[in-house]
Amino acid sequence: MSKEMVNPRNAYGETLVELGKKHSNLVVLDADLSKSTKTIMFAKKYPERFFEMGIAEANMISAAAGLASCGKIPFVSTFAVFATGRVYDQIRMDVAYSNANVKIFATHGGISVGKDGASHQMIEDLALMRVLPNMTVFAPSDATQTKKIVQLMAETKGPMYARVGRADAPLIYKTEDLKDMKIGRGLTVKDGDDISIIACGTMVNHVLDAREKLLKDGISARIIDMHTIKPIDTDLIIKCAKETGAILTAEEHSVIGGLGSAVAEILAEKGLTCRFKRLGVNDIFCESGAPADLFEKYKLNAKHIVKTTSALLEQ
Amino acid sequence: MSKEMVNPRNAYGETLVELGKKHSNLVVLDADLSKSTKTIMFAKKYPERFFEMGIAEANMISAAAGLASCGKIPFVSTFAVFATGRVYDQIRMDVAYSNANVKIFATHGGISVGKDGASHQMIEDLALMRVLPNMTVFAPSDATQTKKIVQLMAETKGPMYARVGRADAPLIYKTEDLKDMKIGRGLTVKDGDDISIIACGTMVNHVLDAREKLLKDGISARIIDMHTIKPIDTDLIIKCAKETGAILTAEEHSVIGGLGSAVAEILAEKGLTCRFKRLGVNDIFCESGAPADLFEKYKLNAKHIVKTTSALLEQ
Amino acid sequence: MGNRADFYTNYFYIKKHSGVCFHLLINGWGGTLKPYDEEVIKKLDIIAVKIRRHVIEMLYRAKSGHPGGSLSAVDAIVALYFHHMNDNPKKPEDPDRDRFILSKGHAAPTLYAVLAECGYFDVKELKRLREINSILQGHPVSFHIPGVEASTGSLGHGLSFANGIALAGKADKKKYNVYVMLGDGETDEGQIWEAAAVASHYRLDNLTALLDRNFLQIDGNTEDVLRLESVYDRWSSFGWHVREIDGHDIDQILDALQMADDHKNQPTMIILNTVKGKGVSFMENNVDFHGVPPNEMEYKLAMSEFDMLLRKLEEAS
Amino acid sequence: MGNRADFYTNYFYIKKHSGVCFHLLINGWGGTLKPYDEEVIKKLDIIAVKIRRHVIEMLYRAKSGHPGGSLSAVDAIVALYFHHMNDNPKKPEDPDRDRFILSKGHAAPTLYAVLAECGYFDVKELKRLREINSILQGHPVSFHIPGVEASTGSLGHGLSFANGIALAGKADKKKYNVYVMLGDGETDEGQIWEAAAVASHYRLDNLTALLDRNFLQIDGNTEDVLRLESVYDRWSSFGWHVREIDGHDIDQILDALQMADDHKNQPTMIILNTVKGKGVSFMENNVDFHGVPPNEMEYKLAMSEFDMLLRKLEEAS
Ligand SMILES: Cc1ncc(C[n+]2csc(CCOP(=O)(O)OP(=O)(O)O)c2C)c(N)n1
Ligand SMILES: Cc1ncc(C[n+]2csc(CCOP(=O)(O)OP(=O)(O)O)c2C)c(N)n1
Ligand SMILES: [Mg+2]
Ligand SMILES: [Mg+2]
Repeated sequence: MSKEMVNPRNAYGETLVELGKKHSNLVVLDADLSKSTKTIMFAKKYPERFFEMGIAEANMISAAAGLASCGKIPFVSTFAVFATGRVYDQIRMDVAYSNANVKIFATHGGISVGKDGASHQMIEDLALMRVLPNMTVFAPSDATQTKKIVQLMAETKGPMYARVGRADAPLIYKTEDLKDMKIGRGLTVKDGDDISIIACGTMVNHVLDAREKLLKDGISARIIDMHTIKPIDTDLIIKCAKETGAILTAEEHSVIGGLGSAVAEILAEKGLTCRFKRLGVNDIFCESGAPADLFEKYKLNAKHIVKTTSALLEQ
Repeated sequence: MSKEMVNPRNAYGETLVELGKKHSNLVVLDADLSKSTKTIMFAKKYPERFFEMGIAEANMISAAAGLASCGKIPFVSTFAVFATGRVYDQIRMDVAYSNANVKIFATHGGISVGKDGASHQMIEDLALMRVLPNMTVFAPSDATQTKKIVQLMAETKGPMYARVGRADAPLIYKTEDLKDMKIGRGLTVKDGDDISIIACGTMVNHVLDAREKLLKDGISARIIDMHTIKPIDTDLIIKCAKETGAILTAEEHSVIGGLGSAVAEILAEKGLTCRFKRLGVNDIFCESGAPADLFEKYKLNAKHIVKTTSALLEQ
Repeated sequence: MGNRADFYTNYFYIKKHSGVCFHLLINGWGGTLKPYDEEVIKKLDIIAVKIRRHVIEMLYRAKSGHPGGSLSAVDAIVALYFHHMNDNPKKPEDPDRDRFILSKGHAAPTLYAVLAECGYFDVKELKRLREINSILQGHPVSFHIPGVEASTGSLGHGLSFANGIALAGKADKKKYNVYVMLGDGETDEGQIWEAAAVASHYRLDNLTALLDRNFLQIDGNTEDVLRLESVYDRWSSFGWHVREIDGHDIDQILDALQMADDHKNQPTMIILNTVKGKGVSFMENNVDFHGVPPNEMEYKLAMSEFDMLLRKLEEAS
Repeated sequence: MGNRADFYTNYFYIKKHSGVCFHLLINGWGGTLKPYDEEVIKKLDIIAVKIRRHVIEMLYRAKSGHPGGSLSAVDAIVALYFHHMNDNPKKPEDPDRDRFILSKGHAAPTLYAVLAECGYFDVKELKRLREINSILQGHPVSFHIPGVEASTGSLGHGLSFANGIALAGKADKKKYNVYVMLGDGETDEGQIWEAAAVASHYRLDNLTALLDRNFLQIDGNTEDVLRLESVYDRWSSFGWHVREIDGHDIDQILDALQMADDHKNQPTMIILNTVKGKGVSFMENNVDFHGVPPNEMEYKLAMSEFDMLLRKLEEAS
């Protein structure tokens, strides 16, 4: 039953190349990381539409906004930590405030970056991008969804941010599964009655694993892939709360400010009685290590999702 | 009954001067805004311990961390928008991750900045600083509390951020009122049974005004001054939820990621049934205008606090 | 002149052949003149005074804003919009237009006054600078002020934004030029040097930067706050073609702009030696007027100075 | 040598008077020598090979990390810690210590190997680079790796941090010096130029920067990615005293460091002309080894090259 492993970064690179053919105004910018972000695929195919900007991320973002003002669709890539925190003010002014058609696609989000250590493990990007007015925020869960989201980004106007991890990830979807996928509408990947586990990005795969284990304990978990963190799918969250009475959020991100916070805001304001817990990085900088070791130590793997779910349901 | 108006920025400048006398290792850095942030008072008194860093905020933050590594207590000041978003990566690496004893004191937070417009109205700083591990986050509500918090910042180790507004603000406290004030412990400014209004910074004054009006409608509102946004006073929030059954948060900040989110996270996870609403800037960039006009248009003044409270209690 | 279409046809015809904005022509600055002749310069000088007058009126009315850096920037922006640039207020989205980016966004009043006088929007709007519900935000916003290309106000972004436009122009083989004005204090920002390197790396000769070298920022003289000299050497060392001129001499400005357009393979930096607060005696070189609007007395004094100057210029022409 | 205190007393005595780290002495590099003489250089050359060997072993074991930029940085860091700097592994918090900041944090293995060999922590720790629960993080972290002054890894911060230390030194009238190593690609970052301006403005002559000028970053040659030349002119134009040397010639490095310490009123930039991947034939000038660790075959090849080199050096000495 082991799933095919595909790297979402490769899906990004490939999709850029496809979209480049379709949209002659699509351009790509990178800050000396094109081999890692996979924008190199586009650079090779369309060198005249690829702009190497050097290790100067702030300038890259503002320049992308300038390109957008000339009708280009700029995709800007670097690691998540440099694509958000390093350039927050540039995104704020030139992209969000100006409502510019700039697409920021970040790789190496979360702690599965692994051995480079906490300096490179971005666990705050969803929070940073979510607080910006006008910004759409994605965290695709596999290569198929990455492709879909990159297409949506290219073909929908407005400031957008997406992040994927560094590692290969099991394929969750086939292309046709996502035919009708829409921005801001979460996907119910598996149904269930006892709890809804709302996850995004790399964590969708882990919660799917956890679901299998939970089934053995007689717990049926609904799995929601909340690929769009902003605008969040309020209706779906309310539905989950009402129908399952318990919600666990799971993200490779701080428990503060990201998916978990977004769900908490809705639950609290709608006054829904629903057991609730946020699973994520507990407001600490993690460390170097193999991703699996980190997921064990920082309690993000299927085993810990199972534990947390059981504990929540016993409350 | 009109209260004395004092500018919290002046309180900051004066307190720096006092602390400068007490702590010979206290140093101050500014980025070409010393007249506005009031660090100029310190600069005049202790020129050899004041570092003008030019319009180069990123360098200023990292340099402050270098100073801290030599045993200095650096206070770093500029406008909130440049003190956080412009330098997020520098704060992340050199201050938060490194657990450096750097104190960032920002002025001109929120929309009461007024006429300079949305580019200068920082409504995301609390969210940005709250998502950083190791960071303590303050929003003092008046000049007296500003002074207290600046003292606490100087005399407590660790990375800290505080923001005040640009405008004069009514005095809420006398010095002795805050004798026992502690980091991370909210203050119950007024008691009440029907609802708890948890506010921070500039909004405490507005919710106090609203309380007067609410009393006339027979609504008794408890007013909490949540001067420390992180670590947040979880116990007090739970107590309020249990005792008043309704909570309104009020902040001169986006409803996303700041005080309102922090309270929502707790309410949702503790499974407390409590009517709840976040009052703040509703995820938009505002605009130029006189502060009072902006508070009216963007629904932050006492009138709107009253309306929102009544609506919440009628739910 | 009849309808609006005619208005703009004429406007452009006259602008390109006279260096004088049609809008101002119908307000009394008539006459068709050859470019670069003395009359053109004088007319532009007169327009500059008119813009300065707007600026002071706007700031006085708004009771907030930045007089010093608005006034030092006037002559170059006037030279650009009223003579040099190829833009069309009727088609602010024209893909072939020349662009101007005001990176030092706090000089917005100057940009707004120029845009209004060129016809991008009604001059009456100027009265509502910084008011609630006005289009004229305290700092420029691209998406809702006609003619404004980039949202600025956070210093240090504009050259990067201009890079993006220049890169797009090269990619699309467009003939437009991009002009961007920087504050001297603004060049403390590292992002400026990232952008300087990128512009030179990509040989963006369709890009011209103008440095408002007024030697003041907020906390004092640029050389005391954070030494910039030699500005000339800094920009050359980053691969730029650099020229230094009197930033209040329209003749020199027009000349430098043309030279910049003609220069190939490198972006050009025009260092404008300027006086902060230029045109209002008591604001000149006075750091206190960086961000403080005139009070009533100061306002009146400034107006009388402008009146005198205008009279002098008009007599001479 | 007896107890630990003696160990360090001797260590420092010998270090200052021989340019050779005591820790290495007891491992077989004995002899007390006069500074700057040929023997010192040779000993340091030998240490450099030993550090390179550590680096490759660490990266091979960790199966991740950055060989290219770690290897190009070795000689300068060896010269600093094993001869030039006034530091004390026993007192890593000594307020009077000289400081070294590795701004290009991805060269961490070199820094770690040097710190370990100097006695800041057990050499055995090197085996656990990048493992979970190890002190040796992928990039340097100040608060929990002994001897590491600043947390780096996000490029462009280190010179600013060093500015802070240099400012503190001036304020406190301390005699220490601060050394900071930058990558050449790293100087694309605008923050570097903010820091360059501040260091020169405050005349931080207690600050010396070393530029690892290996002409490569990740996406290719620095001049193709984002042209840097003339590096010399850039730093001079920002008010720095600049010297350019062979970054693998210990003699030149020691000389330049001394000259930098002696130079007054300006910070000094030492441009180290280096070879990325230096010391491992197939890694030299090979951009593919920026961030890819050696596989088994490559590891063995590198080790045999180091063995040969060591033999040659030891025979000569
Ligand atoms: C990033 C940023 N930091 C600080 C400010 C606050 N600020 C506004 S104007 C100014 C001084 C600008 O000086 P200069 O660039 O020389 O402008 P000019 O003299 O032409 O007014 C400062 C520090 C800002 N707007 N943006
Ligand atoms: C702010 C930032 N952007 C991007 C990176 C990713 N990165 C790591 S090393 C590197 C290239 C560095 O090149 P250079 O400074 O020349 O180092 P060296 O050649 O000495 O390895 C890049 C882009 C980073 N670490 N930090
Ligand atoms: Mg200036
Ligand atoms: Mg290099």
